[in-house]
Amino acid sequence: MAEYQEPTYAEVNRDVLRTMLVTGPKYWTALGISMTVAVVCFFGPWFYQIHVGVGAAGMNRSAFWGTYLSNFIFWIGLSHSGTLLSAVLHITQSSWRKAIYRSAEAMTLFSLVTAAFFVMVHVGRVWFVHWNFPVPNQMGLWPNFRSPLMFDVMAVTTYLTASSIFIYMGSVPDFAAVRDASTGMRRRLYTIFSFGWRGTQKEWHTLGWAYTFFAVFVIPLAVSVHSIVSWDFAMSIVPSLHQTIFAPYFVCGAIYSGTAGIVSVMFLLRKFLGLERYIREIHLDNLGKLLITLSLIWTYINIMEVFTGWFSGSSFEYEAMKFRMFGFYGPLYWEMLLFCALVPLLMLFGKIRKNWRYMFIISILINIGMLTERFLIVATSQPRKFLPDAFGFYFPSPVEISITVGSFAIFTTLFLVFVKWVPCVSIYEVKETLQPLRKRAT
Amino acid sequence: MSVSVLEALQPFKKPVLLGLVGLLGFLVGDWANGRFNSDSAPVQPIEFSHRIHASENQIPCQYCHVYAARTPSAGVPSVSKCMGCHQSIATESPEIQKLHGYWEARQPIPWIKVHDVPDFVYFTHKRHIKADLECEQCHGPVETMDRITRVESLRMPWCIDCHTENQVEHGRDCWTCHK
Amino acid sequence: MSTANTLRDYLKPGYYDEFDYHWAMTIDLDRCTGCSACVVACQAENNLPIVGEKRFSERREIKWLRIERYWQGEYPDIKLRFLPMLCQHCDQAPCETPCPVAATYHNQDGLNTQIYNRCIGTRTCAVYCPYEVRSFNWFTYTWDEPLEQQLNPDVTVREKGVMEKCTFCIQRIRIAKDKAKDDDRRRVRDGEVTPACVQSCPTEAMVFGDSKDPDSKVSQMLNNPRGFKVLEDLNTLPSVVYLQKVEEQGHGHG
Amino acid sequence: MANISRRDFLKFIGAGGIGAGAGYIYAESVKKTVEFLVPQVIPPEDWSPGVATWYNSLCGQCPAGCGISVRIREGRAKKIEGNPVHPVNQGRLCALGQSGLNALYNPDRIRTPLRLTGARGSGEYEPIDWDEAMTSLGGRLGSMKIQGAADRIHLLTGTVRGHLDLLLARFMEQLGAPTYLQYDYTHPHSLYAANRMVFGVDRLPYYDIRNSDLLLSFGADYLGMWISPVHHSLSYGHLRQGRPGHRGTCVQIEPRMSLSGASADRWIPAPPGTEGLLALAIAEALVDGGGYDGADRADWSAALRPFKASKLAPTIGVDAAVVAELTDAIRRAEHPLAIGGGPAAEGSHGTAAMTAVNVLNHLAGSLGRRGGVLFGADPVVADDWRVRQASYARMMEHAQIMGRGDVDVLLLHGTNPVFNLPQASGYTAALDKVGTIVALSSFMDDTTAMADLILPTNVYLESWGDDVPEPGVGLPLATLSQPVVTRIHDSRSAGDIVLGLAHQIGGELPAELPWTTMEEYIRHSWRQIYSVEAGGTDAGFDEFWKDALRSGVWARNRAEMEAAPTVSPAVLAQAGSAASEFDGAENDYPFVLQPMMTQGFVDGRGANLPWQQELPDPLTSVVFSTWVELNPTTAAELDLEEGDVVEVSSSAGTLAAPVFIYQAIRPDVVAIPIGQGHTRFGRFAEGRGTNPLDLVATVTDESSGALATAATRVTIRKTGERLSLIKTDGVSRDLGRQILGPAKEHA
Amino acid sequence: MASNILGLFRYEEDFIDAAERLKSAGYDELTLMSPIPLHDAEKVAGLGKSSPVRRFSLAGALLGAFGGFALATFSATVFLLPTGGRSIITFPPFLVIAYEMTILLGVLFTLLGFHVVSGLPAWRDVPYVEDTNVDRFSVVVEVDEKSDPEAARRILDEGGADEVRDLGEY
Repeated sequence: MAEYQEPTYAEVNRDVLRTMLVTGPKYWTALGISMTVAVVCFFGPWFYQIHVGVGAAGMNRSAFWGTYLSNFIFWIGLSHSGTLLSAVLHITQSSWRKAIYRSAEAMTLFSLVTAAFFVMVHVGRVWFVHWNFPVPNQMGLWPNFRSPLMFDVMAVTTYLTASSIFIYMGSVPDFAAVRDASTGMRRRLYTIFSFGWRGTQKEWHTLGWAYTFFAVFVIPLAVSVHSIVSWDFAMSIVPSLHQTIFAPYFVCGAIYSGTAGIVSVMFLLRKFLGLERYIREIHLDNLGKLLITLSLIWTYINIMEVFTGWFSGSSFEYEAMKFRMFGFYGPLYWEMLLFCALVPLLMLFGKIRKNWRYMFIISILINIGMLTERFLIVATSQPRKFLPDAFGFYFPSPVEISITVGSFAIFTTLFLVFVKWVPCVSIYEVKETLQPLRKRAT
Repeated sequence: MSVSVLEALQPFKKPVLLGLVGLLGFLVGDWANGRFNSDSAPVQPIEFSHRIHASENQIPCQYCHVYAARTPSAGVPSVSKCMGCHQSIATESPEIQKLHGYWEARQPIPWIKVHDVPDFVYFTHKRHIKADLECEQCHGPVETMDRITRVESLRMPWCIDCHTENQVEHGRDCWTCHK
Repeated sequence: MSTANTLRDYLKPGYYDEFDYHWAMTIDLDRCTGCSACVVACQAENNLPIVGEKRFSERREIKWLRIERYWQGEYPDIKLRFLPMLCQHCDQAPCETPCPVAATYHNQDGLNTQIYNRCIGTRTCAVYCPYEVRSFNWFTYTWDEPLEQQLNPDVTVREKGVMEKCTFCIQRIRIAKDKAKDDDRRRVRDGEVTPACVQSCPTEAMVFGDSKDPDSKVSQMLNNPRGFKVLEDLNTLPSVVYLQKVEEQGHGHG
Repeated sequence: MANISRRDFLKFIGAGGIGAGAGYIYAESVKKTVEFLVPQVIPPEDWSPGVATWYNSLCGQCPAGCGISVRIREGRAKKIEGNPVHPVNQGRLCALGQSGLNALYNPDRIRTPLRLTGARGSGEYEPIDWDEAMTSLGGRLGSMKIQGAADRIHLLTGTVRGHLDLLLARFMEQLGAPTYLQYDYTHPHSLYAANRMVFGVDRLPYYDIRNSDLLLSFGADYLGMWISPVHHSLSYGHLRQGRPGHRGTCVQIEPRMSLSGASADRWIPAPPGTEGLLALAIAEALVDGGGYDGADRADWSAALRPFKASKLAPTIGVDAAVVAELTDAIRRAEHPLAIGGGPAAEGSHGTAAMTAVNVLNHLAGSLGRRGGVLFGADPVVADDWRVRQASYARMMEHAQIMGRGDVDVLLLHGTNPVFNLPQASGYTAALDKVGTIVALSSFMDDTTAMADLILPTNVYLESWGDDVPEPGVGLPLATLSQPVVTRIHDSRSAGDIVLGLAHQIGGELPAELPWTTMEEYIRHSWRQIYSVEAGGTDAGFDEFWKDALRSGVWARNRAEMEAAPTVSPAVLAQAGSAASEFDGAENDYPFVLQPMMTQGFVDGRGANLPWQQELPDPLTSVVFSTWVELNPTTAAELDLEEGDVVEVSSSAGTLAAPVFIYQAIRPDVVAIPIGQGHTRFGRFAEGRGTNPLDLVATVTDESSGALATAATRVTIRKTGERLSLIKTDGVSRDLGRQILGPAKEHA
Repeated sequence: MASNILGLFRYEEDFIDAAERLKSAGYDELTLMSPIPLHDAEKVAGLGKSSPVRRFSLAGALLGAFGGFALATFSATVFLLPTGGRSIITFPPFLVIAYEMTILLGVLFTLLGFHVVSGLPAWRDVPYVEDTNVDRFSVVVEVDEKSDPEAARRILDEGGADEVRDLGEY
């Protein structure tokens, strides 16, 4: 890119607010399509499933869990770097975060919402799903807090609350900016959203502190969330799932896919909202480096998993592993390794790392790989449990596949709505990174 | 321009109030249904009065509900049992005429169940009577009712409370009452 | 009882000092011929649905008790061994802990029980169960009239989205206890309770009873040197003990 | 808000109203559906709600004659278990017996008399009422009787024993119709023939498996389908673990591992049709090795000389060493016992093979001895039903008569020849020539579907009757069958129908069959049993009757055994060659077909029971279908995998079915289960699988007239289609996981 | 009667200086508004290194930790449903619950803290000019009878304010 002309404060406001206040037909078509897909592919099949029973999905004896759960993990995973990354970088005060963290956090929020949907799609009697929450009821019955699934309920709820507060508080000053730039009903709304923010020193000071505390809370939370998700599997004694390495494996995988997700989102925002001046190579470069590191860790853990499995020499581990690597789903396994272990190595080359198009493709491939990984974890472990006579097989049904597709539409819809309601780049923090206004040295 | 939140909230006052009124209405409606159209006292095929039988004629419960003490279900008296008395007694009353109708047609009387527990509940009258419970404790003052009415909820918490008070052995174990 | 004691109880692994009864079963593989009478007995007693050919092909049959087959050797010197597999009623059941709504738990009879109407169908228990003896109602199944007349009123009919499993015919245990109470007995007599499968077994391979009663038939069978537990290494402490098949040595096939 | 404008006020009213409406509707919608509490009109005295009562009766699912006890609640049958006091099954019951409920409550029961309206076999019937049915049929029979054309009336039933059989016999006799046949696929004709030949008794002896310590089974699947499986299972359990420190041994000789084979200590896949020879070879070795020291030892060794193991080895595919081992085993055993049946008895020389087995028993000294073969006293009810049991040959004669059009009325009851006789027999075609076919049947099965008039019968759980199991337990006993539920459809028991007809027809019949109901008849007959037992008096019969009803069975408490008959070596010559001959040349038809009865469906009669359809086959775990069993090596040669549809053809016919690779079957044998492939038999059985009997060529065993079902050669062709078999098994190897118990170091 | 005088600055330094001068001149009812957080300005506004928010966070965290464990323990003991041979009160899983609750309540209390400390939401109207949220720094001085409005205006002017406005009373 040619030499870079830093925007002025006013320009920042203008450019960013434009993305919210000016809406073209492209946006509406996009929104329309994604909403239709969400309804047709997700909610339609889901209601059908509720009507006939979970049998509408392809699960069966020995494979009681299927794509619903693997997608749940995937979306939780995707949620994983937004808030976490933002928090970590806030604590370490690395300035390159400021342009991208808002949309990254939004990603977190919406993948969490999508994940929550999958929990409801998964259970057999969704109309009783509220029994999962510790609410006083006339039966005097409470959930079973010894269950890894309850850990999940608690963790995900906390995560959802924490990250939504995190993103909201971060945007308060920008809501004020929107308020000032708008009139009528929108102005009233944003007055409320921004709590009547003025930018007094007291407000800045308190916000700064509160925000830091949120960050401090969110980091251990994010780590715990995916560890807990991994425990849903690791706490079972099912061969190839019952492993100590699972928590770090999942956390790493989660951040990995999340970061890749950020790259994809950055690319799209930059392209369609004209934010070239704010989302820049430096971000891409840093994210690229992060991705390489994560992919190496991820690869290492995968190798270790296979190695230990093979080394144990137990029939249980061995059969499961054989099925995963060379069974019906063998090709998927190798595809996963290709996309998540080999392709990312390309980013070692600065050229590729700094090229938006390449990076976009790579990040998409990585997430396809991760989606596969989650699917394999579910689909290849249960059919190879303890009693060979009960060995089975699992293949997702059309309903499952359609719902999986639909989930992406839900995510997109939410994100599209988001960009029109919240400035997807943090105005005041970008300003912070700019040269402060000084008297022109004559 | 103002930054006051209260000012901004002004136009939302009315919709919110409307919503609240609606909610209030909902609660009223729900209550009204329970109050005026409750299923706790359905109209039976024959206007049988427990008051007359149990109170005025002092017939003990288990004279008609013979199985209560020895089987899970108390059992309603068979038509022949009713006829046992009503061959001669109050034969001209229209309700008894209905009874005769059933008897001549050799048809059972389709009583509507008032005290009904779900299929997944295992309840046995025998154990409760052997534990010296009075019928009234669950069925209420039947001898005062002209039309039999459900007075207790017969819901799980109600069962549990009683089991807890009386320290029933394993009274809070799920499989004591579920099947 | 004082709070201190209560607390002590609450902190005790397994909670129970001892069960009132500890229902246990032994299955003598040397008697078992794999005739599957037990399978039908179970289906008849516990209202297991008739799922139909399609569901079977989808591996969604509902069987609380199944016969597993294991071949040993190669033709002509080959053996076929049967293993009746039902809920092992583990004292350290992997399936109980993960239920978020506590729909499955361990009761004071040492039974691993499932409360159908509490189940929300996360199916975690089935995934965690190493014996794969839990069956899930993928659909609501119906009985063609008048087949529904054979349904056992002592056992509820499960709806879609509910997990179900062997209960050691808890309804029979319940009736036996009820009877015991009626004739003022503190405990059920040995042999008073027999689950449907045990009752039907034509070779008397299955024995059921209270392992806490040292004189009960099952207690004696439990001492049999041939006894073993399936997947014992998992330390699930099953209540079902199998007696190993006696293999005659000395001649292969001529 | 002091000043509310009128519009606002209306708005609030509206909101409140809508809310209230919603609330009311909500409350209404969550209400429970109304349930009714329906009292009895007149309560039966032995009845109380929520409490089960047990009634003892007789199992009618197969001819084994087990006693059952049925759990009744609120007048409905809930569960069938074995009758604990019944000597045959002692409280136990097989899968099929327990599925009796499916028969009783089967949705495809025939619910009213039906008259054919369309062409025969079209299945177009119109419901008629009983009077019409009875008068028309009765009139028809009566007029034929008067015209003296009664011999053109044939009666064909399944195995019917006890007094119903006598009733039918008497009815036909009075009608002047000589032909009353029973056809039951499971009836072991060659075994009977062999016993007649060797022991001179026309009755099955009691095989005392329970007390034997070496059980040599030549093809007899005694745990699966042979004579009385439940009783044998009980005995087996005792033989294995019933005697502390003393475990009996089982050896199974059969080309395809049956249930009994799986449980045996040793399974010897002798070539099909040579089991008899093997038995003789063992006998020879026994005599030769001095295991037998009767007076006629010399004659025996002379008679057995041609069967020296060393000579026979190539034919019988079992080398001399094994024969020697088995012989030693017999010699060492205290109570050796040999039994024969299954494929061994279904060869072209089945009778000879069974003779050989009997001879072996004789030489091993097992006759008339505890743990051997026991000969019981005469049964308490005349048992000439056996005479009526029609072998294949006799069925063919009967078919010829029909084919000639010399049968005007054919009465059918509880048998399904259209399904159980091979197509090659041409029975179905002959059936079509019959004037009027009247079926007394509960279900629309393949044969009933040919009928012109269908009289729906009660299933056994709704009927009065009795039975004398054969051979039972070696002591005279009779089982009583009583209705355990009031009949649920407009059906009648066969007995009642016959009695009804007798009264319709009139003449001397009402006098000869004076009873109005089956109940009355049974009661009367049992009075006779009682008076015989009580020495001529019927005082105290009522007590006896009450007991009988309560216990469901009566048995003479003293078992007198008859002496073992003497066996002469002459029988061997008489029986002729024990080696089976096959239909079809070996090089055109390389495989031997073995149609096997599975204990789920027996001969196909269980196929309409959903529980049986959903019961994984004990040996293969396959459900809902017919499969072709092949040895792994054979499959490899033909490059076949499980699920490949193959075309199996014999000289008689062809069928297509998916392959199942069965580990324990001879490479030169193809086994196909009987039971599926019904054209008509209700929703659970129809259009499912194929019937292997259509492949069977019409080879008969001269000396018994039985159809040699295991004497057909077939060839196999891969069609290229695939059809995934529905089965519950995943991987049937334990993959070194020691699931069947800790590995023991082998001695 | 009190009134508010606003000075609007283009440059950060001017803004800071003006603020400091006003303070030294004895005007202590100052409101300093800026589009971005400014540490120097915060100092002028007399805000120290730390903030009372953290007390809320701590309180929330502690409450969460104990509350979480308490909740788990309580609900386990309402209905005794022993599972998997574990004890009724089982530490490892309950600690996980406690952990999550710690964070949940921690976050919520921090939020509460923010509102309490910052005085937001601003229910009633307060002096504000929109430019401050774009690229202007503004000082609002509240002057009453005692203090001299002119002096304040003067300080602002000299301080280099682009514009000095009288916002009147609030």
